[in-house]
Amino acid sequence: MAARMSRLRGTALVGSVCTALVLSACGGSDTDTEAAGEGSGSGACAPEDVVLVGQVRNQTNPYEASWLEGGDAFAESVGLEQQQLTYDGDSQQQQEQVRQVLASGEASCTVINALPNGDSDTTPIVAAADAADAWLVTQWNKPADLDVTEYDRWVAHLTYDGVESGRQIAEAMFEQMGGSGGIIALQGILDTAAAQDRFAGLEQALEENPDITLLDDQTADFDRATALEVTRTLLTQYGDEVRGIWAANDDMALGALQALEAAGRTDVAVVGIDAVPEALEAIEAGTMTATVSSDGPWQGAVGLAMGYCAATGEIDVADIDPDDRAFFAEQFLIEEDNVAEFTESSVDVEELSCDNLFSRATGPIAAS
Amino acid sequence: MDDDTGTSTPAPVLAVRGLTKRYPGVLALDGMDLEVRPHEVVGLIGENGAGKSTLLKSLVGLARPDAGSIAVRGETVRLRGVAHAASVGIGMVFQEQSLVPNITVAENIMLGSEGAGVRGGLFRWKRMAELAQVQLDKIGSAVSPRARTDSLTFAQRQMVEVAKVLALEERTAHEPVVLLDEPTSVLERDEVETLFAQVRRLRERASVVFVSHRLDEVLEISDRVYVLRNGRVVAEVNPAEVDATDLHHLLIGRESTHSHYHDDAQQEAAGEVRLSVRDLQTAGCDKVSFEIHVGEVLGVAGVQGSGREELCRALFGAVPRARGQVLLDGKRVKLDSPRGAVLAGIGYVPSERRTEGVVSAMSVKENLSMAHVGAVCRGPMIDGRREHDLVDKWVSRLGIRTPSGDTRIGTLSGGNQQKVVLARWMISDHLRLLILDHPTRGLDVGAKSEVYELIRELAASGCAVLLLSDTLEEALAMSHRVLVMKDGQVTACLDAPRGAKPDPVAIMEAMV
Amino acid sequence: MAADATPHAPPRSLEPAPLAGAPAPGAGGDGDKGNGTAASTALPGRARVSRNADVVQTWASLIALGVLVVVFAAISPQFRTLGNLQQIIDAAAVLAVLATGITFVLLLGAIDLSLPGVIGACAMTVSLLVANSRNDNDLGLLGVGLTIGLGAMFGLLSGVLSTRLRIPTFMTTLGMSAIGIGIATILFGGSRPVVLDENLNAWATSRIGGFTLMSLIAVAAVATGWAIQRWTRVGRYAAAIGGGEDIVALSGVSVARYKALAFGVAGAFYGLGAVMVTARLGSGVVEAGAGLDFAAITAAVIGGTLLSGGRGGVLQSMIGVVALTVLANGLILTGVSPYVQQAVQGVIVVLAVAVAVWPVRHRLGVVK
Amino acid sequence: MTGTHTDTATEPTPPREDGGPGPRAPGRSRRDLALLIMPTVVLVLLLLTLSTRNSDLLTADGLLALADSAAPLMVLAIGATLVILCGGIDLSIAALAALSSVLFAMWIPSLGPAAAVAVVAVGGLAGAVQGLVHVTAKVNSFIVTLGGLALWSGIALVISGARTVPVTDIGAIQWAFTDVAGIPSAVLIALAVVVVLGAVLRLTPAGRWVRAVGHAEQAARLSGIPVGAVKVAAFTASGACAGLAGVLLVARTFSGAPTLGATLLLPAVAAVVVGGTAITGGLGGIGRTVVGALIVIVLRVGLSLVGVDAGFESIIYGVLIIGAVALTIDRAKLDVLK
Repeated sequence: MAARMSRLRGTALVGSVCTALVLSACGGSDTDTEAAGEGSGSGACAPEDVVLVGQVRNQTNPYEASWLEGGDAFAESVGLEQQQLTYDGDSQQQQEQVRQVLASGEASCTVINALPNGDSDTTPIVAAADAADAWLVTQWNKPADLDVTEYDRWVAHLTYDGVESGRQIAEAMFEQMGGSGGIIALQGILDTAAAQDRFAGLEQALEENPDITLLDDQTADFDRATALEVTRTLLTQYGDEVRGIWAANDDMALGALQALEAAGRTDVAVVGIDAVPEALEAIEAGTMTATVSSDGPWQGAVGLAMGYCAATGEIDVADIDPDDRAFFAEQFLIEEDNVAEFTESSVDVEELSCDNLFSRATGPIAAS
Repeated sequence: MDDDTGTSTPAPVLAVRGLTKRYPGVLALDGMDLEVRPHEVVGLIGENGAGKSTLLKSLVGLARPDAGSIAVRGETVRLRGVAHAASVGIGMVFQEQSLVPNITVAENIMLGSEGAGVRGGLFRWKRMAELAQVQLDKIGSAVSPRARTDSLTFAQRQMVEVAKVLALEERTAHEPVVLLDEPTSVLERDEVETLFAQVRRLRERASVVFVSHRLDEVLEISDRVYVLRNGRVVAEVNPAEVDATDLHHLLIGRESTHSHYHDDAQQEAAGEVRLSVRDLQTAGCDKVSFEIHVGEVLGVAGVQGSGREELCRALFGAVPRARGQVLLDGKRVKLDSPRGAVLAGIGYVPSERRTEGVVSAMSVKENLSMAHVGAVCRGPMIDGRREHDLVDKWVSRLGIRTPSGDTRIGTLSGGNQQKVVLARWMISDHLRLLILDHPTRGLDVGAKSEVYELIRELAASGCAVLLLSDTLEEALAMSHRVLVMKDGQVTACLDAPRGAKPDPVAIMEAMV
Repeated sequence: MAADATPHAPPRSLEPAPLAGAPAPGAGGDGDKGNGTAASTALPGRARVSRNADVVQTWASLIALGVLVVVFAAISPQFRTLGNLQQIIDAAAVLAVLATGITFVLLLGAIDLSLPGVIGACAMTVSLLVANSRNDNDLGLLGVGLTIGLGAMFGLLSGVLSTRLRIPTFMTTLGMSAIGIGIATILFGGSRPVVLDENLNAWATSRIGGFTLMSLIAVAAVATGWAIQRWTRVGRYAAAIGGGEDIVALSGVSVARYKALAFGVAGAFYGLGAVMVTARLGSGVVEAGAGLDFAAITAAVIGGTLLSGGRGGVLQSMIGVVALTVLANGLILTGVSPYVQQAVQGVIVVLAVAVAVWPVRHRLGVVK
Repeated sequence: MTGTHTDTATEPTPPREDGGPGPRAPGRSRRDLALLIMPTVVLVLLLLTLSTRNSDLLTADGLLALADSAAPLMVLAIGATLVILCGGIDLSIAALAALSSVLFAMWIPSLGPAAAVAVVAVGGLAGAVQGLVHVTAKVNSFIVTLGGLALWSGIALVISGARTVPVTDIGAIQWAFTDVAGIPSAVLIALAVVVVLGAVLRLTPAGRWVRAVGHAEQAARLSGIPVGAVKVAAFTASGACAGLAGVLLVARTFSGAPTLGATLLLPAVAAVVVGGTAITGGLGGIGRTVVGALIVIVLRVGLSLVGVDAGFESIIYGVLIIGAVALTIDRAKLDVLK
């Protein structure tokens, strides 16, 4: 019977989504819209009853591993344990895990801090969490038309401004290149918002710097080995014309660095995004020009903290500034002169008190 | 080693005493006793199920007897496998040739016991070739040890197989015992002659056990013959003193030869032309033309490479790019797929029964209704009851020995499998032409006779039959007319009415 | 899956099963028409066909490769450069080593999907054994040797499990891949070990005669693989087992042992491949082997190594490796959109095999 | 069968004339039964074991959620089963499902719910193309469908502009994610596929044609079975199943994406084999695949829920999948294992 209940809630969600989209095809379900409002934006869970769940793709890359570490650190600070879920970059598995976590029916004290695999995966996660009354924080990926403020228990969605990151590193690279020359761009997995936004940032920067030519852009799937192969081929094609390599993440930038090393080139500026330890080392060593930090440990911790504070009633979701429900978090351009500040990255649990959760918000996510 | 080759019964190299082997439901060997003496060829005959295969398997360690003993040169051995059997000097040429096609002749001969051909873990190809050449020389084969095995003819491969078994000699320091399991069953006559010449040479350096369904061959080559029935030796005969008819009696207790082919049942064929073939052209078949009449059995004779197998397959649409005009009851038949042929009323019993005839993993029932499943369907659905009845009817009509229609066909004997394949076509109401490609290959005498009877019945019912036979004798006995092919062309067509069969010699001349 | 022999085929009849649909003995294929002498009429067609098919397939693969090269060379001037030749050979190095290994498995008629796991585990192992950023190990070449040994152990385990438990290699190796990834994940432990061993890094960077050390190592490895295939029991028996497993068993050869050994040899090559990937990427990457399983199999098959076993070999597989590498390289150089590259690659792979098979397709009886 | 597996036909334990019960070994049927229920036993054991660590698994909700999760995988695996029964393999299913998800999301605005039909048809067409290439050009199905994998995902990337395509009209896909009498509709859809295809295979000649082609293609061809058509039909059905799986995927993510479901390929094949269908063709069936799909889902989801570390989770998955296959396949009927 509980299953039936949760199914009904699912239907309710659909109703609300439909309403939000102002679509006529949803006839007959308007009564359900009321039902969605019943949930409360403030929980009354005893702190020890809260279940903390952190979900990322895998533990085999430094960034996401540090995410989970941050989550663990927070959980420890409140005397709980984080349930770690990894879905191996597999959307289906992510959905299945969420379903099973929530299948118990009584999930009103469950907090999920999730990294959806792609934009399209966020919708069902939100739906499932809402149906089970679980507290949810999502990061990075969200379809633009999905509005956090329509939900009581989807505390927040936070991400980094990909356009901004793409532009910042591009400008740092152009500066290093002296404002002119040819560059190549390594794109991420094409159907992700991150890849597209970051590339859009590069394009903005290119418009402002007409002396820079984009020789070629290829996808390297956010993958180091692929980036290596693609870079080598492009280096063959364009040879000395290549003065800069813009990569949509650090892994690809590092792959490009390997290719440059193999080709014996030291005159090429390379930039990436994510601030993974190896990239920081490369910046310290001067082989890489710049990266942008997205603070993994903080993300892992703050998501749980938001859910925890809401579940225990210390904050009321309804009271959160709507601009903070879906926000861009602060990010830092890391270059040789400031890299030392970032090499020792860990989460400061003190920063995560319930009244300080949104201090890193730099503004609402602009509707695209 | 053993000088005593006189007639005073020298000590046997191989002695089998009271060998018993029980498979679930069947007593395959029931206290078998026999012996093999140095330098003799021992013939082994028996119907399917008489225990020949199980005996041979026991002798090379592939079957573990439940009771009894095997003694090699006086010492009792418990054979653990082919390699172990080889180490005591027993080697076998398998009925299904056991050569790996994609490696060289030398490798095949030395497979598993490369000896000096491998040093330090590395193959020494020159040495391998030399060692293999030694074996090939023993039987006077001109095959190159470096040739890839699948580039050889069937007969050449059979020789390589013998050479492989002879390699035992060097390993055991004894003269080996060579078991030949049906070595002639798929050879044409000239190849059989070559093989026999080699067996006679082989006798100089080994003992041979020769197993065959062809009684005349067993009589021709053997020094002594054991007749097996129901897992026992029922007779030991001297080939000089008996003929094939006597052996038939011993084997099954039935009258054979003439009644064997059911000559009396040969009826006159009706006048109308059933199948008319004009200028059929395909790989191996050059502008072949002929006709078959209603109720007629047309035999096709020819040596290997004469194109008769290709002819059969082309008529059934199983060969790509066949051209020519084929009229069945006056209507044009397209030669593009077996499916089309079946729908036109043609049936085909392939020679490779186990890989092409039956789906051995499926049931008797499913195999039987496979080609004409429409006959047991109601609408698009299979009608289980109707199928069950139909299968029951044909199982009893053809005397197929099977526990039930749901039994896996692979567990039946060859003869029973073949009857199911025949029944597959006979259940059709509109079967107009049945092509039989070596339908009795590998069957025992009794099963053969039953197949002949079925062919006669089919012809009597008006179906036209195109028959490719293992032996010329069979073709002559069964057919109304015999088409002779050579190098892809028809060279002769002889009438063979009942009681006035043509002389095989004339046909042989047209064949080669 | 890839078996030509039906599961219930009787002890292999003399004719190779894949060609059983060809005309019965005596039927020459096209090739026999010209030389229809008395001697050749007696030759069983099927046997000759299979030999012809081998040769035809090899030539057809070479021609398909030639066509690719000519087309790309005509379109792209960069493709024609010496630098690009070096780049192609360099890029082919890892795949060449992996394809050499998997050829042994394919010769058996088995399949191996364990590459991603084995390579992941070996990549992590070697990066933790040589001088690295995570621990104090500095085993140098010994570490490389140990890693190759680990790869061999993985392969042996796959082989032993398949033969002892009598389960299809498809599943054993699929499971083994998961196990390898698991081990790699544990070894990864949250931070990526950067390779500091200069000698290993030199594999990717130092050049001899214009070619990287790595491509020379790959050539040596392929030559070794070819020698193993030609002169050792493992190699010869692998081919023989693929040609007729039951026959080999009847000859007293321990099929299970040589199957396991063939898997072991393959595993050793994967181990070496993992070392090369690591040298190229400069650090231990868990996902270093992602997608390489299908790439290696495709390369082998394009070259004419049939999945049914017994045919092809290390050198034939190399044709496929070069073809695949040329394709990837040429598509980038000729400016094919990254979106379309994947689709084009798929079509060309099928076309290449279809072209190779086309002349003999009528004589291929059963293709699975 | 129970004896040496080399004696296939000549003189293996033939029934005698006075045969009585014949050669059916006494233990045979019991063994067959064991093989039949083994996948289910494995499934139950896995569930019981995992539920000791996470009791939510064995509740009605937990089980329904499992079944719901398994639905797309199950539909994919059922299609793959048909091709595998024919002796081939279809590696394109997951990519085709992804392409279908994109098409479905794109077509909903113009076609409404009928887009599902169109998408299934396109999936079937794509499968048929692969089947035709395989049959006419005689290219190994592994290669054809590997090429298909690249081609379909490439097309999906191009037509979607490499973006996620949101479904704007949720009402048009509601049928695929509501529930009927407490049972998720996706589960019912999967069951309907099982029932329909199962009936076709069991009640019409199609089933034995497929098995005959898988067991002994040459013998099947020479009995007049339209082998080419059977294979093309199997690929078509597999493609259509992939199309339907794409629809189900859209229904749970409310959008289509060119990589959606792309990771389901190996789990789907694993589901087929773990269920006990022989990868060499001929043996097995759809019912087995249903159980196989549930086993795979339990392994994939269940393991991550009982709180095992990611590394060990992967290792345990590997070990269990090998173990499950070792328990469920029927070795006696496979002469040569590849």
